[in-house]
Amino acid sequence: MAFHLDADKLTDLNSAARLVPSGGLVALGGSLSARLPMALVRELIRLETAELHVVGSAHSIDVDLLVAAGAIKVCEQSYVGFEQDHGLAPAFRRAAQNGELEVRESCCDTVLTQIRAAEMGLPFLPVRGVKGTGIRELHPEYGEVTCPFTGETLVAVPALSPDVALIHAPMGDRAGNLHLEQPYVLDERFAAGSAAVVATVDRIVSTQEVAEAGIVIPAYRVAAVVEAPFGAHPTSAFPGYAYDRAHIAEWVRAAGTPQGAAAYLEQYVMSTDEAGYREMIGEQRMAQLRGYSDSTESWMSLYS
Amino acid sequence: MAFHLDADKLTDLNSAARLVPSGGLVALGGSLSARLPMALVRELIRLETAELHVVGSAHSIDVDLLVAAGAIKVCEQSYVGFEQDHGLAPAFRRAAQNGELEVRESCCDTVLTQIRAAEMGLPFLPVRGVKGTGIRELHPEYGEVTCPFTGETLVAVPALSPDVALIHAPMGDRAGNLHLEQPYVLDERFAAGSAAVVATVDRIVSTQEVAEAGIVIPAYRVAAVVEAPFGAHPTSAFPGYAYDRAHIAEWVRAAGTPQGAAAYLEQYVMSTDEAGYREMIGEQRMAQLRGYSDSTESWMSLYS
Amino acid sequence: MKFTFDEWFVVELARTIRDGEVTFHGFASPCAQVAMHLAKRTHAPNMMLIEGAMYAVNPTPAFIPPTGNDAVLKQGAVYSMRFEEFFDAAVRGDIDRMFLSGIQIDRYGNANLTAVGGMPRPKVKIGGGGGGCNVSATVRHLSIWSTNHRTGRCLVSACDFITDVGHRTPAGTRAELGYTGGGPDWMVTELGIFDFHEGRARLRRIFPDVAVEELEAATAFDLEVAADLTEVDPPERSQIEWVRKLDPIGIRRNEFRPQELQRTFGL
Amino acid sequence: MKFTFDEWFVVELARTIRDGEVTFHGFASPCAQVAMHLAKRTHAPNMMLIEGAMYAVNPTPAFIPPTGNDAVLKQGAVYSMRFEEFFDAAVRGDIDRMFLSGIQIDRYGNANLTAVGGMPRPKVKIGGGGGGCNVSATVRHLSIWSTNHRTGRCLVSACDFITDVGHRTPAGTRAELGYTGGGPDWMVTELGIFDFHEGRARLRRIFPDVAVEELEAATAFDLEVAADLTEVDPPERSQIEWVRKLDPIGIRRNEFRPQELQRTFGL
Repeated sequence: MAFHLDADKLTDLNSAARLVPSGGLVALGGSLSARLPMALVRELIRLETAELHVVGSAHSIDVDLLVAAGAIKVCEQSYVGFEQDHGLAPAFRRAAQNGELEVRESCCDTVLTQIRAAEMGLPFLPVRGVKGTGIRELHPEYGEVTCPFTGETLVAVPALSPDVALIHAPMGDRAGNLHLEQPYVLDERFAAGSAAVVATVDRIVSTQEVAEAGIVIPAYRVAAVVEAPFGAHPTSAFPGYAYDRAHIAEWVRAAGTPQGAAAYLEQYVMSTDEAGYREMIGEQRMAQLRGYSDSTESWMSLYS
Repeated sequence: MAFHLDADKLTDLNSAARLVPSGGLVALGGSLSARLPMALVRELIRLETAELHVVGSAHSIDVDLLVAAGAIKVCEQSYVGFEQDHGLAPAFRRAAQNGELEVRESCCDTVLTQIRAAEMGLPFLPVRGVKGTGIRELHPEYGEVTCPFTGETLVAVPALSPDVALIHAPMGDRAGNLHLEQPYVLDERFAAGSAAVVATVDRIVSTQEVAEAGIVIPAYRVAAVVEAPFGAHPTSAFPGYAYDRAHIAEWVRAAGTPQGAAAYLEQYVMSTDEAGYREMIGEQRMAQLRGYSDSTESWMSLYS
Repeated sequence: MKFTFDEWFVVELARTIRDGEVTFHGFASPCAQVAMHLAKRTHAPNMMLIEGAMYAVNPTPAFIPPTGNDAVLKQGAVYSMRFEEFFDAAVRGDIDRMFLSGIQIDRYGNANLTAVGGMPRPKVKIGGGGGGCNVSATVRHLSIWSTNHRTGRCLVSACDFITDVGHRTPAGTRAELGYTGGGPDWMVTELGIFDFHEGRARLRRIFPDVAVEELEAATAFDLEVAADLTEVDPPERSQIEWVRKLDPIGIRRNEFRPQELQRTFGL
Repeated sequence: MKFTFDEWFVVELARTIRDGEVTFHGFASPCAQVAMHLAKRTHAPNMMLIEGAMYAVNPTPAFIPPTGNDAVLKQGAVYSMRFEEFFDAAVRGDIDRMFLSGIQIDRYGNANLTAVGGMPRPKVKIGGGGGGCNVSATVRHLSIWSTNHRTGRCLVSACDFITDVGHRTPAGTRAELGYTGGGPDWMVTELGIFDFHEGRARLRRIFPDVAVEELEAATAFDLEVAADLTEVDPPERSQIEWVRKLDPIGIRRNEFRPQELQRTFGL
């Protein structure tokens, strides 16, 4: 059965990350600097998971770390970078330019459409745009379909059903019910269109508490859930904590060279676990990130 | 612009019902005995609206009244009736058997798919089933499409974009933000795939109050909103009131003959307005229907 | 303990559910509805119960109401599926079992929920098929039932109109139609219980107060009978007690003609 | 009152918005983001402002943060669109205006957000186009901008890679491609402002500290100049005040090379 009906899916990070097969098609939840599944990303790197085909909309340090660790073979995202703030993603850019990474660049709406096809049990769906762009040429697997009513020819994209979707949520219960704040980005669609969700949550709470907050991803889509406090760090997981701009800057600086990227990975990932990671970040910094909502000034001070 | 951006869309029932053109394609919100847009249905009958093409999933007294009043030309629903409780819909059945009504019977999932095509800006979408059924033969407008990847041939259904969706909600604000309780049925999809929503609400509340309850249909899809207390009666609008089983039984009995149906329509629709309708139902009965949640016994007593 | 036929019938529908299955019933199906709640409380605690027109997951309603979308039917559920979430799951094959009925059913399990006499000019226009026209193609297993077998007009040699697909239609087999679901595996009527052998209904169990000849006479298609035909196993006392507790108003009885409600049995 | 070029640039982006339009900006676009909030507070109070990566409707954030999906960006919004709700609206033509940029832009308004040197072996791999590859086809009007015109490498004769479509690509015109959106109607750069005449960029306004020859030298395609070319109208004092109030951290400045931030003007 494709639904996951166990009453208790609480497990540890290592066991959860082992559900992601090397060579697998992996959907990354969240986007940009919010709710990226960083604890799982770090654990996949520790496990030396390799040859991943990752798919998502607009991502940043999750993809960049995985690329730096050599974990990704195919990158099918609509964007990888640090916006106008820190600019290009250094490891991603280097690997793409060196030909070490197959960048099968896509569009948010195309990824949405391909996941929807999987969710709807259809082998393909049409998209409105893409014709006339370079993206079309990057994707020999796309086809064409002619509308039987209007006669117009549209680009057809195949259903894309990830083996696993990695999703971080601020809270969830042991059964796997997850509450997210908006924007949900593609997470709802990934949950429905993937074979399984592997989730981390900042806090495991009672079913009652997650239901009152609002269940966005229901338990039966989730194969495993792990309590990973600050599991999205250095990205945000509202309402819990804002993103750690300084830490992201540290990565971007370090990753300017392969040696720097390797040193970062050694320090923050390979030589430690998540408890050790949080110790390196430090309780004082975590309190600052949690304190974003104390006042507009404290929020702005994180970014000034 | 297709979005409806006016800050104040509060109007009266008559003005709202006039937004439904005779001959128009009309989506009916709610389903079975819950949240049917009955105040609008009654007003459309008073206005002698005609030649409607109605679409929806599983409906009951809304369609049956409109059919009895001669307002419907084409009925494209997945079901019209009163379940195992009161059985067949008398006016609908009679008109279908007499050839006075074109019953273009459909399937919940096909209607969903056709509305989704409109919502997604696509001219068609494929459906998984329908092949081999009589429903396929009832719909010469369906076509076929071959998947460019798997080679399988699927039934293709055209986008269906209603001129107007009639939706009843327990609460909404003057801008048209609507809160519904689950099941939303097709109402979210109708709101997104139709040119406009015309809404009735049991209570007009502040934007703050509807936002706290949860906005299910956003204001910019809504062209007009009317305060119509008990506007779903004799169907339910939880959490406000349960459905009026006795009143529905009265309709089903009356509608057993064309004369009886006409007498019902004269009494409850043509000779009165919504204030008069509520007077006929009576405050005592309305209090009973609102009191469903006092105890399991009071709830059960409505149905025993 | 005395019990009535409607109670037993619900038990037999419940027995078609295997533990761990994701199971759904349509609206206007109180017997299937009560059966699902019964199965969940007895032999199938790990099933996922999707409550008909509410799409509520594993609710524990205080009673069964006469309409499929009364709010009592989501009591105790922490999550309700969106309409499209359910239909997508059904179409892509994530729903294990669905209950379906029909005013006419043929030996392949095709069902007519649309019209006696066919369309567009029906002799009797009935309600319609809800979502069955698509999801009967893709749900993994279908439990079919009828409470009108005895009339002789339900189990027909050919449906006047096919609303939901069984194992083969005049247009082809499920495989030929590209349908991914497994089709009907059980059919329960007020006279007996059928499985499907090579895609055709086969009588496996008969109620003790019914004669095979009587059942055969009420069946318009050639009756196929399993070599090991036996009487239906009696219900357990706890099952009957649960039926009464789950459906105190007795909404399930709406599905039966009065004579069936007169059938009583003892335990 | 003294003001800096980044402030004026935001004002010019805001002026491309008409009151009543449903308007959207992508992520990594702080100038467009501030411009939308500015327009909403000044000349376009009835526009519907969809906040980039949050999909929040008409929020009133206390400040602009350095990333597109910080929760401050939904402050004051009672409703946020789902991701798919926005993209469906954009694809079916319900979005009136979207802001788009690119590392390369050609005279037809095609934009490269993917790679200098093209794919699959880029000379410089940049971030990617987000959702523009589809929605540039269907959104009614596009406001294009660049803060890198002066480099001479942005307004190119042909993009190395087309991520978002303008008025025509080598594969055909918008009409030939079946695209329902109107394409770019304005392009604002740090040197001047273009409209699109017969589908080609045409210089309509020039900033007062820029010479036409200088702008022409920075433009790799043949410069078309409107007969009524004038200087850009100065901003209003209240517009500059709003820019400062809406973006107190000055996130908009991240889009400019240092020399542009030195440009100061007086009112």
